[in-house]
Amino acid sequence: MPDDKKAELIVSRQVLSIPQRFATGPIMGRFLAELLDNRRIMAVRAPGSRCLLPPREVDAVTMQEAVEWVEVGPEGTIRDFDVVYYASPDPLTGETRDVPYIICWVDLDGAGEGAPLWHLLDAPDPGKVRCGMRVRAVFNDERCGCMEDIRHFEIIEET
Amino acid sequence: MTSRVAICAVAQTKYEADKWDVRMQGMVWEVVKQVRAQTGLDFGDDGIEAAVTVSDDVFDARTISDSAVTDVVGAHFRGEEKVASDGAQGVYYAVATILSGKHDVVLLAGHCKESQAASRNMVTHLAFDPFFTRPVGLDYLAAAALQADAYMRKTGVTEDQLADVVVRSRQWAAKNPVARDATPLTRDDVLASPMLADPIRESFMYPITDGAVAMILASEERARDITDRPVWVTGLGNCYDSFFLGERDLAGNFALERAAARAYCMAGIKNPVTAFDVVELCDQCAHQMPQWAEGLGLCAAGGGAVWLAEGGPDCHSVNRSGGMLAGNPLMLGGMARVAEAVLQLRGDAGARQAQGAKRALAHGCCGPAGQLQVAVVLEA
Amino acid sequence: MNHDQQSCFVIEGRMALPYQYFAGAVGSRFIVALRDDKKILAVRGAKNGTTFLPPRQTCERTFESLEDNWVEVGPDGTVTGFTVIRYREPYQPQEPPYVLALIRLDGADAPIVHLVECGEVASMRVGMRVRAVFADDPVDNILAIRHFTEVK
Amino acid sequence: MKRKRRNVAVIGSGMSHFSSHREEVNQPEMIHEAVVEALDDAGMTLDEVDCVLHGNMELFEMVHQPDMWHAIASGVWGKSGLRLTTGGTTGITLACAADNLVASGLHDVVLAIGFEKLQEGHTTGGITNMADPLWGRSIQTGALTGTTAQAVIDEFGEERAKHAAMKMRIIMDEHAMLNEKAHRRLGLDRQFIKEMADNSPPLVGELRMLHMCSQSDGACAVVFASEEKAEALGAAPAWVVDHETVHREETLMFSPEKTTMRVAAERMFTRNGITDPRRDIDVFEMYDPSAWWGLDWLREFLLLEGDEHLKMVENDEIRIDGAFPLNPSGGVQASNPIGATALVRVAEAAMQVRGVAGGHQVPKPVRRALASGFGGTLWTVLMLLSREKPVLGGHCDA
Repeated sequence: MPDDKKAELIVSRQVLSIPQRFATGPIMGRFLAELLDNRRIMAVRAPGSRCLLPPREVDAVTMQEAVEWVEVGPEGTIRDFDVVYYASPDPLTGETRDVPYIICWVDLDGAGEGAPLWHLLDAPDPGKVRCGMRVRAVFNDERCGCMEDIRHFEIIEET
Repeated sequence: MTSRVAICAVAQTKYEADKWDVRMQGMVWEVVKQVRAQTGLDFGDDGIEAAVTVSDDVFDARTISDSAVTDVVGAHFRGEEKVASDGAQGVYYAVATILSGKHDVVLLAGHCKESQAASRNMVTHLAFDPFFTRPVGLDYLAAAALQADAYMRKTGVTEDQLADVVVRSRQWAAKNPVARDATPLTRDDVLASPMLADPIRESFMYPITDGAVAMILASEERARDITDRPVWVTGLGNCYDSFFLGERDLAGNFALERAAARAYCMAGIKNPVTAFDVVELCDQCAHQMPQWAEGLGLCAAGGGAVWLAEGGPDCHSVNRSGGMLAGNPLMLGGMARVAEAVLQLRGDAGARQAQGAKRALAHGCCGPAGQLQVAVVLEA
Repeated sequence: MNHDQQSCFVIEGRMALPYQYFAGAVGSRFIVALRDDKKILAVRGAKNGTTFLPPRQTCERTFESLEDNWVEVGPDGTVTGFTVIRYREPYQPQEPPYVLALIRLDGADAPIVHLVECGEVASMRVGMRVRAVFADDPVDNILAIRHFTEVK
Repeated sequence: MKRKRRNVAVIGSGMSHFSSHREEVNQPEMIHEAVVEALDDAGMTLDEVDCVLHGNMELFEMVHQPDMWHAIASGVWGKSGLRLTTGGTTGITLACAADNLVASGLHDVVLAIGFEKLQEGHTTGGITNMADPLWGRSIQTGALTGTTAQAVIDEFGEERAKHAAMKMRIIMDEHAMLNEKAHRRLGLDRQFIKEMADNSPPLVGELRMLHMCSQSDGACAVVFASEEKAEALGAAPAWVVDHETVHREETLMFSPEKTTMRVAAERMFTRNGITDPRRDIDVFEMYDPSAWWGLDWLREFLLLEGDEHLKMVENDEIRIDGAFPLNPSGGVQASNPIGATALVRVAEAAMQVRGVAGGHQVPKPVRRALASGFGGTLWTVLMLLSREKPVLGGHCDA
């Protein structure tokens, strides 16, 4: 066998994709329906426990079912945030987002401190974002019953 | 084994074609709640100390799919280790964590939602290597078809016999409240079902299924406090065969014979033909009922056709649950077998109860055409 | 589950990510020979003379190194088993129905899985002698053999 | 451990060549490199192995149940085996499982194999897939976050924090330069700490490219054996004293009082009579995915308060020749084949105990070594190894 052929190393490049049907179950289902129908952010909690947001079936700390619904937000306080400079593909769409963008953890009013909501923050100057800033959820006009029905959070300008 | 491990509680969801109204977390929580209720155990050093979970990232479309269920298996600030293989392997590992002395009480919880992916075949296709076996379109169904072809040619098992295996599965499934598919079928119905991959017809193949299983396992010392009807795991064995289908004896039982031999050696079983009151084997496909029966030593190697003809499945009380053919998700095939064996040994099997069952054999398998085989011996 | 199904729904989505697989030096040598020279190469172990196809670096049982002892096998072989694929999936190499067979190439110890083009699938039988038909366009995997066809 | 039934020892380990590019091998071939080296190191043949454990993350390479394909070179044919995966902790979960399986009496010799061929997939995309598809997957950015950096900066001031993180990074690189197996050996120069901290491209917040772990292809294999088997082989093994797994709930958002790192360390130290970890442990192989996390977690794992951990870095205490050597291998910042990474920590800790770490052997005597794994939603697994054989039943709670 000629040597030049030995050198070729074969690679197979492909996008692997499997269509999925993700069930919401009753709890996430109600959370998403409230975003869709009422622009309301709803958390759940087990009796006497912290809020869970996004809502989940069970409070991992108490191992009790989260059965009480609590309306929270749409305003809240930035607990933490990240300014992202690294572009990566969204594995649900394969699309890559423009950078920089900001992701934030928001303690929504009424949710207490155990359940910051994880979302995007729209701020004109990432350098001026600080923990503790007040923010508000901005809903899309066209909604589909998904987390992205909240387009992002925006900073409430101090007056 | 110098010491023994007991299964103290089991719970299964109803197996269904499409649990569209529940997340995987919800399925797991349903069975975790049940085993907690059965035992009265809470999580913590005096109760359930740690969890072993069973799931698969590709089926769940999720990296580290156990992170999705850490909450519902009580593993917040506790241990949780995921076996990404057939659920019988989860039993194997949970037993090891107790025999080692590391834990006394362990929760084992498995889930699989086959309906979530567009097709199960798209998932199992990805088990094949990218250059030699994926391009020709192999998946576990095609692999099972090549195995069935080899097995039927070698042993003379007929299509009618396989149809009867399916008919029998449905008859038993009608007595199992959690079975996915208990619609009665006649031999003609089965033989009228469309051919998927010769010689496998649609009704020869286990149906797409969603479900979850949970168990609580405990050391001998603790088991007595938890339940007055412990079921002891007295033998365990597993074994891998080669990957490339052409390099295996597809009609044989290289891995299963070794897995069973290990389990029987541990349990002190000399003659498997007479050793078991109940047998649950993982018949993902109808031909595997006689094939695995050979591998488990219920009949002679190559004797599957005769075994079927002589009523072997009834003589050995095989798959009174309806078996895998009645519908369990792939990842939980062996775990559901163990669960059913436990119900039988506890006398909780209702209309399908094998009277006075004292010793059971449960079998699990995994990979293309059963590349990995697991055998578990359980005793009342 | 005992709950209000009215709140439940299903969201259509997908799991999609890019991948790039490497055949490795041994696999690449096999694929390049198949693609460019229409030769089927296997590796032969020194310990017991087993000829491995697909070729590989090592024997899974003895761990002996195999990569240096290349031998040509085929292009003819014998069908040792087969199935007719009649269900449809997007990753399949051709429209069903088609024959997927175990084919032991002359000179190799164990069969590989590949496609057989035999006109009517009903004419398939074990023991059939078949010959590799190579792809016209360059293909960088086992489908550089497009399929096998009966040797009359 | 309550009453471990049998003693278990690490008697050998092996690693494949680590690199961002392994085009010349396929997945099983890369694994085989590690397995062969581990068996050689243990002085045994494949025939003596009873059971082979396998772990990685399926979505990184998108191979379903890869233990099946990998059987062509992992050595599992005809043997018992088990596949376990727990995210980044997978490698050390395999080590815990190997310990359990040998201690249980089910097997005498267990070979644990962790691997990842990250070049074959999209690592950040693969990690992002761990978030729930209904709420987190469109927001998460793999394992990249700058919040720890910001917290350290807020606590200790920008100048000191940035200097300490980059100093940590440089010490790891100095160690990697001593370890021929390490993937990234950059030769970073201490005199340019400030320039590097300011000029490395930012990924997320103050987490910069240089702070972050590498993306590696590689496999690691470790041989665990029963006491009888280990002693028959003669060489001094590294005994597994104890291990502790602390996972936590699905979300990353809830901040409990203590980290899993601190909780795992407290439990491990209490059970094993370790009152001053810096004195009682001779070397620590930490799963440090970034210099910021490594810096912050040093305080957690060693149960320190205040700025003690910063001082350890500033004073070079964590250097290989310092009072508390951290990651003499170069750590995860140097090499990170994710499914193997936490097993590499165990392998490296065991090599230090066995005195076979070669160019990166800690110069002082190593009696006890600690290894950590990180994964999931900030999960921790710890394993403690010792030169002295543990007394069975001698590590009871109470």
